[in-house]
Amino acid sequence: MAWTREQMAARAAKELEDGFYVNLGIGIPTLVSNYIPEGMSVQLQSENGMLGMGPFPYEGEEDPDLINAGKQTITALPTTSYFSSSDSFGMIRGGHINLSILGAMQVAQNGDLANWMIPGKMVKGMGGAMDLVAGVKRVVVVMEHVAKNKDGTESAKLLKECDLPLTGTHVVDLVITDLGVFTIDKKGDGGMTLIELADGVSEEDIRAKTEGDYTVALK
Amino acid sequence: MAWTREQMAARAAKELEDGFYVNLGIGIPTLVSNYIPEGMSVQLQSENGMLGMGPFPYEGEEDPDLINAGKQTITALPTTSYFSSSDSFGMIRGGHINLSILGAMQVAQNGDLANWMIPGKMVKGMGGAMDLVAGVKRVVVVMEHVAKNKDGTESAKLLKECDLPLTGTHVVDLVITDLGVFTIDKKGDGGMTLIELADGVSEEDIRAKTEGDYTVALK
Amino acid sequence: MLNGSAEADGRKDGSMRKVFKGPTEALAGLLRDDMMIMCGGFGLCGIPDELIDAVQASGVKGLTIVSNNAGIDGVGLGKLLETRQVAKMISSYVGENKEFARQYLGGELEIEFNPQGTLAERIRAGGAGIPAFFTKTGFGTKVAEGKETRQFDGEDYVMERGLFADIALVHAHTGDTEGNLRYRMTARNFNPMMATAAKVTIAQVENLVQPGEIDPDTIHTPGIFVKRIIAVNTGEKRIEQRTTRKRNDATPAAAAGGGTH
Amino acid sequence: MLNGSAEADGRKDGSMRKVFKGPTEALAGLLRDDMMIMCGGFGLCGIPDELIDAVQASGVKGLTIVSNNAGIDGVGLGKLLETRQVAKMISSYVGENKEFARQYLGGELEIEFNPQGTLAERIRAGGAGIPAFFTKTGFGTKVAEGKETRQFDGEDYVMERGLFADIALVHAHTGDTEGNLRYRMTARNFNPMMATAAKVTIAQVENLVQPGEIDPDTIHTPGIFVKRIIAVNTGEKRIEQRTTRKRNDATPAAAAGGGTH
Repeated sequence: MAWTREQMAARAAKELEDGFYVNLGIGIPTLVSNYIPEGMSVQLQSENGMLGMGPFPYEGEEDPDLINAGKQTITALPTTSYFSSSDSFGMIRGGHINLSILGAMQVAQNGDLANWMIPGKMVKGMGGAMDLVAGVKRVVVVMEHVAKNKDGTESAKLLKECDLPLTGTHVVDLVITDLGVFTIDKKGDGGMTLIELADGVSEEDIRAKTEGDYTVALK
Repeated sequence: MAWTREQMAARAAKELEDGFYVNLGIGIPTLVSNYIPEGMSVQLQSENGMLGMGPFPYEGEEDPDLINAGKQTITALPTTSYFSSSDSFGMIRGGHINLSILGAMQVAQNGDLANWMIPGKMVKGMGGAMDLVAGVKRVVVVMEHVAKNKDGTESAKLLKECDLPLTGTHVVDLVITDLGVFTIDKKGDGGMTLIELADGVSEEDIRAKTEGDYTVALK
Repeated sequence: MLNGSAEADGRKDGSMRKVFKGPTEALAGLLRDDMMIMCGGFGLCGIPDELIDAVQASGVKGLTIVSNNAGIDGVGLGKLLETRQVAKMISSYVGENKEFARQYLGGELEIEFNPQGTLAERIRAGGAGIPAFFTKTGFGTKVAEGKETRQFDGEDYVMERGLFADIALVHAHTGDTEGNLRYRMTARNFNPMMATAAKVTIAQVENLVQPGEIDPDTIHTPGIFVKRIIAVNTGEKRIEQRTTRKRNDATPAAAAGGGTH
Repeated sequence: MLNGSAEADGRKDGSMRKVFKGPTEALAGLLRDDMMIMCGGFGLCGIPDELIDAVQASGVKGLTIVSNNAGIDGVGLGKLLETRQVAKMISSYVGENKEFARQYLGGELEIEFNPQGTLAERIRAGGAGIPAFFTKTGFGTKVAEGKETRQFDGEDYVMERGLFADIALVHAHTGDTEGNLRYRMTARNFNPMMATAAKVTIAQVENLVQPGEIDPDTIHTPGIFVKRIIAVNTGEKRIEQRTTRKRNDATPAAAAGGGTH
């Protein structure tokens, strides 16, 4: 009955390839780093100015000068390099990062993405999200299939059109939810395609919880 | 009877101030570094990626990795820093260099400058000259007052309008020739003003060899 | 700019002409109401905290602050918010700051959100004499509203303007008396671009050394960009999110986390 | 791109996947006629000479070369000119090169002169996802002919486009097997931007080391930009203008000299 957060992260990790440079968003995407296959070289970029991000430090070894884009203390690796914010986003915008895995509030069937603000709520800012979705070659969204509202109802997140303010237009290549996996032909007119079902999930389960149009081509 | 090259360089050195960052062109401008007053801190920029240029190396100590923009072997100083060509021209175009002293083929009374090509002759390129005149806060030209032609005649170089292809428009602040010194109101409509005469040179000598209009306000 | 005797304004002599005694002296004569100040740092990492404290102490008001973040309550730029010295922030993410939220929701504080990469590039452009550039970032979003858009080779772009401030405050690990700076690890962030993009840049450094002590191939900010420099105490630096792992942890905890800050 | 077994194409195994045996192996599968190649260096300083030699040996023709200069007769890019493999140069200054002059005046070689700073910025922009930017440089000159011009805050600017090549050849002093690079003194020049502005960047390094051996705060080009790397012999490097002073020289000879190269 649907994937756990860990299973979603493990599925997202299948998008990694040897030699990839990858930027991971906060939340479930962060967990993906636990599923990098042994022997595969994947360098993580942190957009505040670092390539080759290591794990959290041992207690007592935190360094205030060494944080990731989530402002968490981290460590370096032998492969690490540091650079400025403008160099970091030059790297991102210039298409040098192979893959970005990030969360979303809404994704539309044309690849539009909303994940930075909800009108009427305090806006904290888009940070680096708009640059990442615009600049990174391949964008993978990992999110719950539906949003749970305070009144107990559910709202679809995979939509015909996003109604929240956009982070980017025609940017999402792949969506991994707790219920399944969709590809999106973000630059063409191929639309959205359901390609995998999570364990114990049926096509009908997904149909009931998806507002956007999609074709089915299960692998 | 007129200034020597060394005297022109010495006059140009009077434009230096303590703490200045300066770019010197090849030819007479290069000699200006010999006239930096004792105790004055002037850092020379070389647009191939260096601030704090030192003198030529002692024989046998040349380093192929350490050259100036004229491709000559040079040395470093304790104040030296190295950077890329894009950072170097960011520095130049961004207005961070206080003063550029360079040679010219022609200067017009509105501050236009021509010093990079002669139609019909092999063109070698403008190098960094266009960036320097466009970006540096204050541009001083040091040149012979007239050009000597192959047939023995002379051509004026201080003109109403340049007829050679321009390096920049409205860019020259001060012109030092072997005969005297002129200011130019490059952004306003104050035109060109003769402010100094070289040793043994009269106003009439200058009048005879200058095509451009100028007023006289000798100091 | 650097008038007055070295004694009078707290500077030292001769080759030390850029070196000031402390943050108050280093800002003397530069601050005025309604000016634009760039402020380095990402979160609390690499922020010019002592210089910010001196801005607070000066009492100047109506400031426009360019900074990726807005500090936290009582730390960094959070202090300038408490004293209501800030009229406008140009930032990419303001995080968890109660005083910020209160003033913003109450209409007392204006905020211009820029995508982080656009903000970084606008500052870099301002310092490099580039008045405007095109970027894919934000096309088709609120960020592009009111801005010129344009296609190049079939792709859509937004035109963004360079940013240039009255003063820039930066923090570096090491600096020499000529103003050459070197940053440490991710404390570099916005500091190098900001150092280039203001009429006067003031640097606070943890280690003030003599010219020649920093390998010239490793200088991040050439001295030309730094007009005034002070040495600061390297006391305990604040950490915003202390995340660690246990020594006996078999699988190291993930440490990624980007995308929205 | 990096298909094929490590043995077959001269690469080494595992963590050495970016490391190739020599310049010919490092360029294998990448060269084709009419491609655009960026080539680092200023004069003969910091040029990727062994990689250029391998391009010559490959015999590819019709190349567009982006390089600040064009080498000298028989050295650096001068070699590719001798064999007439170059159709077009994008440069700021071509200097004293007889073969270059002969082909250019004979209409065999096209040249596009860019101001040096515009060239550097176009390359930096291409690598950083900036399709176009505005600069003061060249306004009102031949360089601006046919280009869009525009006023910002009362000043006139020219719009210039980013440059992105098929491959970039760069030279560094030190590189690690991950592709992290560090340049030495003024041999840095155009190399760092070019490393970012091509589909595939190949680096030749004087010292090939293991990851972690270069201080990560001092890496000029992060490894992400470098797809292939080779170690080269550090034989005698060529000097274009050998200028010296005598040991008993009282007033050191001037060493400035910019403006037109």
